[in-house]
Amino acid sequence: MKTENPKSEIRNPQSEIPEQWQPKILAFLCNWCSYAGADLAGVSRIQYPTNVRVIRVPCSGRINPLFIFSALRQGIDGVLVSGCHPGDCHYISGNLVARRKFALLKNWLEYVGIEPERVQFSWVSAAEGGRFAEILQKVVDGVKQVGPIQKLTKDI
Amino acid sequence: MKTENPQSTIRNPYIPYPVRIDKITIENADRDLKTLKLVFLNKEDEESFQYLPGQFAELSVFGKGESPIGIASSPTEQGFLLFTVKRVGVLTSDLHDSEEGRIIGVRGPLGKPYPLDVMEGKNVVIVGGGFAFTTLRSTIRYILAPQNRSRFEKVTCIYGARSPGELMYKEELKEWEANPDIDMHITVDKGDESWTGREGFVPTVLKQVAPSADNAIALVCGPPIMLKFTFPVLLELDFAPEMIVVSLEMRMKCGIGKCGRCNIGNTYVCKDGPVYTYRQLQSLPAEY
Amino acid sequence: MRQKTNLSDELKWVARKLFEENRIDLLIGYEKGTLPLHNRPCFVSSVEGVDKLVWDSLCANNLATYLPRLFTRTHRPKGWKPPRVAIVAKGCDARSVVGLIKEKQAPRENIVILGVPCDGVVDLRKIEDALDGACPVSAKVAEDGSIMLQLDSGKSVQVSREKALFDACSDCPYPDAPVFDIRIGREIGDKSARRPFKDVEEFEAKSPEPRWKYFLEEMSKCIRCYACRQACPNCYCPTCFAEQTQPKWLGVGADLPEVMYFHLGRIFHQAGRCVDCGACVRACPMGIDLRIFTRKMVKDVQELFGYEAGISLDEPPPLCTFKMEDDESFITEP
Amino acid sequence: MAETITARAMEKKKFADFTRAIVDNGYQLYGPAIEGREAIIAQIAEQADVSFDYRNFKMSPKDLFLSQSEVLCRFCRGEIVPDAAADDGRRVLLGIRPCDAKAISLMDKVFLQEPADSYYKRKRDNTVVISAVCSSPEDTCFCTSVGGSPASTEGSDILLTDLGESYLLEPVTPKGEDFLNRFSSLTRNASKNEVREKERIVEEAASRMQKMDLEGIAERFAKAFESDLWDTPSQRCLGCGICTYFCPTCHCFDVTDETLHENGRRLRTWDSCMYSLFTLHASGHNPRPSQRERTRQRFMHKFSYSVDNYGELFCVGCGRCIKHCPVNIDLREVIAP
Repeated sequence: MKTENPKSEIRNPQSEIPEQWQPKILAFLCNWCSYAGADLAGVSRIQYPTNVRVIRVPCSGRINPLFIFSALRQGIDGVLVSGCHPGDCHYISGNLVARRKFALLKNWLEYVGIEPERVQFSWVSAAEGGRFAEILQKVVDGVKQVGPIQKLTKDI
Repeated sequence: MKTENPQSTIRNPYIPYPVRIDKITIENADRDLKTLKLVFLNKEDEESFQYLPGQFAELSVFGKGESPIGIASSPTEQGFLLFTVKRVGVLTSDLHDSEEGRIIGVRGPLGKPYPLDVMEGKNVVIVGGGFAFTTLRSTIRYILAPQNRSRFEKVTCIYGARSPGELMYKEELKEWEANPDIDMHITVDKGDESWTGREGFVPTVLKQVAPSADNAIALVCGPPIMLKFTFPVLLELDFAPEMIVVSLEMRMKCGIGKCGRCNIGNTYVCKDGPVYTYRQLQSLPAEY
Repeated sequence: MRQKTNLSDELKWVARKLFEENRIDLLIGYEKGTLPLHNRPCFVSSVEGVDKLVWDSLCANNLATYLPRLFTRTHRPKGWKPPRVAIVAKGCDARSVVGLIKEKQAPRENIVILGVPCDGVVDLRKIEDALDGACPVSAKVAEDGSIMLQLDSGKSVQVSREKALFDACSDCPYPDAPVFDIRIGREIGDKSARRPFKDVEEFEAKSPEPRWKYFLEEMSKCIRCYACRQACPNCYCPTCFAEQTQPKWLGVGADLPEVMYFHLGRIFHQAGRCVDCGACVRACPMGIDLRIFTRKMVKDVQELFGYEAGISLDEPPPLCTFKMEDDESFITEP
Repeated sequence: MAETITARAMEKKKFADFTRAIVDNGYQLYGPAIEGREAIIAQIAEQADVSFDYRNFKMSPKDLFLSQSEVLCRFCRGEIVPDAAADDGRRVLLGIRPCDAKAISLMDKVFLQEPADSYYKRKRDNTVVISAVCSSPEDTCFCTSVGGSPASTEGSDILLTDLGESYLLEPVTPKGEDFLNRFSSLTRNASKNEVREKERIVEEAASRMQKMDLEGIAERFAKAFESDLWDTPSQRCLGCGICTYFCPTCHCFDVTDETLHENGRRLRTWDSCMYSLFTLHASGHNPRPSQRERTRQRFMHKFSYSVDNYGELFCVGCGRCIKHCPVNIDLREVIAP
């Protein structure tokens, strides 16, 4: 029994996506490949959506699933985690160990009913500026389709 | 910043007074002790904040929480409050990172002060160790104030820290050493090349100084290990257990005896303490 | 095949022997509880305490949860030596013990696993349902596994084994301890072929919204007493992420986003550890259906990495290792 | 007897009108709702079929006075801002058992003691408590051993008894009397037979509970502080918060700040002395380092410290901690002489 109805703290599902709405995307990029890939996209003047906020991490193996839960709870509409291609990890196997964790996490969030578009994983090398832009565009498009995050989000 | 419910006649005891950090002083060589000088934003708050040496207050930063800290200033020092804060947790780290001019909150005064009425007309022996010296500073200031000095007899103070750099209130210590009104014995566990003063642990120095227990009361404040070794020395010097007064620390939240976490036996450190006599402690479980 | 009547005696005999030969300092087992349907954990430290030991299908708790705290070195007096501990272990409990040993929470050489054959423990809630408000004063497990209850009204009721059995037990693939030092009674036999995840598959087949709705409903029952975590043998973190302050991952309130965050995190943290013993569900005072969620982890770990928790002491935990050919069909490609 | 004069009675068929009148008078009505096999307290609208045919509520009503999560104040960018949602409104709490009502009177001793807790006081002042005499105690109940009774009036404003055809309504406090007077058209004077029937019900219920002699338990526990009395229960204890969360008198709380972007709030939440972090100092020192000290604290607080500080046992014998403990730590075994 709770006197404060807990459900009132969950935003009402909006059937329509507001017209002016732009999603907030958080990208965790590994220092050695994906961050450099994003950098290359910028240097090469490849256009990619401006919705993204980048957090540079030493390795995709550094990603704690709690980072992702925290982001969603604070109102981030979509999360992209990107690391080196399998086999190319600066720390030899960081991304390979992380890959197992990501596979489970992806399934787990989808299982409880979070839209799969919200949390995505990719491999981008330092040479793939174009690929980074394309993936990011895909993430933004996907998140735009599912609309602003409502599940897990906390209002205080 | 008034949040009182207009209908309610009682003051909400959970809402702090707003204060401004007027000055920040780094106290030690490790730079993890800072003294905050706080000034009330509202005159009426300052007037209702009437305290005595030994009491504490909850320092409050919205977004970080609250922490109980002993009041280092004396009520004889008008217009401000002093708190010496060690960097340990979330809130204290935030306070350490503060800049002068920042607005924070103070809730209190809380707890019971040192037994000034009992101390009156007596010799006062002050034994302090480390950064627990804060409320003892308040007491010394209070006693040395011209309007109060005649109420107390001889004042002896033994204060120790790990190293010379860890001694707090250095300017005042110098002042007091020169002051005939107080007999200062400053010691460090281990000196450095520039240190010419005493070396040795507080209990040892206490034994050497051997203040008389005749018509005397001892105030003790320090880390648990110091307390453990100081009590036997005081008892040996013939201090009666009820004439040994100690100030304790506990994890606290509400500060007003409701949240239920700071109890030692049937007493709450926040409202029945933090000042206890050794006699009281003997009858309480050693859960502190 | 069933030999319940003498299993307790055999257990007592073995326990007595272990103490007499000075092979253990402590035995964790079960004793009769104060409530009719609840046998409870007990700690026996000498031969004198052996007689209170019991073993039957009313012994539901997973005793492995007590192991890590016996071996933490904080707050120990000088000269403290880790105790030698015997633990009564059903199949699931033994698997938890294996997990704890692998994760260095309990030293193998200090543990004597007493494997007991288990063909399921009773579910208190199911029996309460069957009684529909009537108050039992005593309970007994009959030869055939059914539960005989004496009611306060003087009547007696029999609840069949099938109706009384805990859900996790009816599809349990490991009724015997896969790793043990001493076996009590006779082996029930290999049921490892029985691994249905029908409930999880049905849940997966639903569309996202009903899945979310169910998750939400279950989570809104939570009062954050942390009984699930405390009862779970694999939740041994000295400071749970839910209580860390630097960084502070989540708030301590009972509002839904916090509750969901806690359970999402805790259950995910059990990936590769969870043995589906159901301790969390049994401990939950609010009757939250946690297993539908915890079992997803069990299933995925099994399907993706071919790993089952607590079966062998040698296999590395699945999230500490990798294979080049691990599935990456989930990776977003341009 | 004076009681027979003030006691009122109400025909059962009028009870629906009574609840409707309560709601119409601007009260929020909290009363029993059945969820599965369990009775819970829920806000009820103007509905007729309120029945008191349950043993006890699954959780105690303490949440209505000391919410599990309660906002103490809100702030924005580090500065306090007035909170709009401060007023709870007037409430009627209907159908709690006398044990839980007594628990409220115990919580009063903590929260109304100076300095009064303004949040608790407001909720307490705004609530009329109508408790319902307990006629079917559970096998875990032991209120008569801790100074209670199935018809204890402490903490209640009005005591209600289900007499089969009618309800007996006995005002306990002036607040309860005022409240009943407002609805006097729905009640009549109770007959002597009705009062006698109530006494019979109470005696019958009390006789079904085992009674322990707890005389001098405070001193007994104080002496047993270092004894091995705590070893057995604490070895088994998992360190979860069930006993404290379900206890109607456990009131320990935590205060934490939460922020999201520029907004924040200071939150008071239930806490539990059974948690290892409860007394952990920032320095890493913990005065109660193991479950043994924590278990002992809970028992000492309820049966010894509370007697010293408030002259009362802080246990009302509702038995919830016994019923819900996952490892069957039975409080009765620990406190038994």
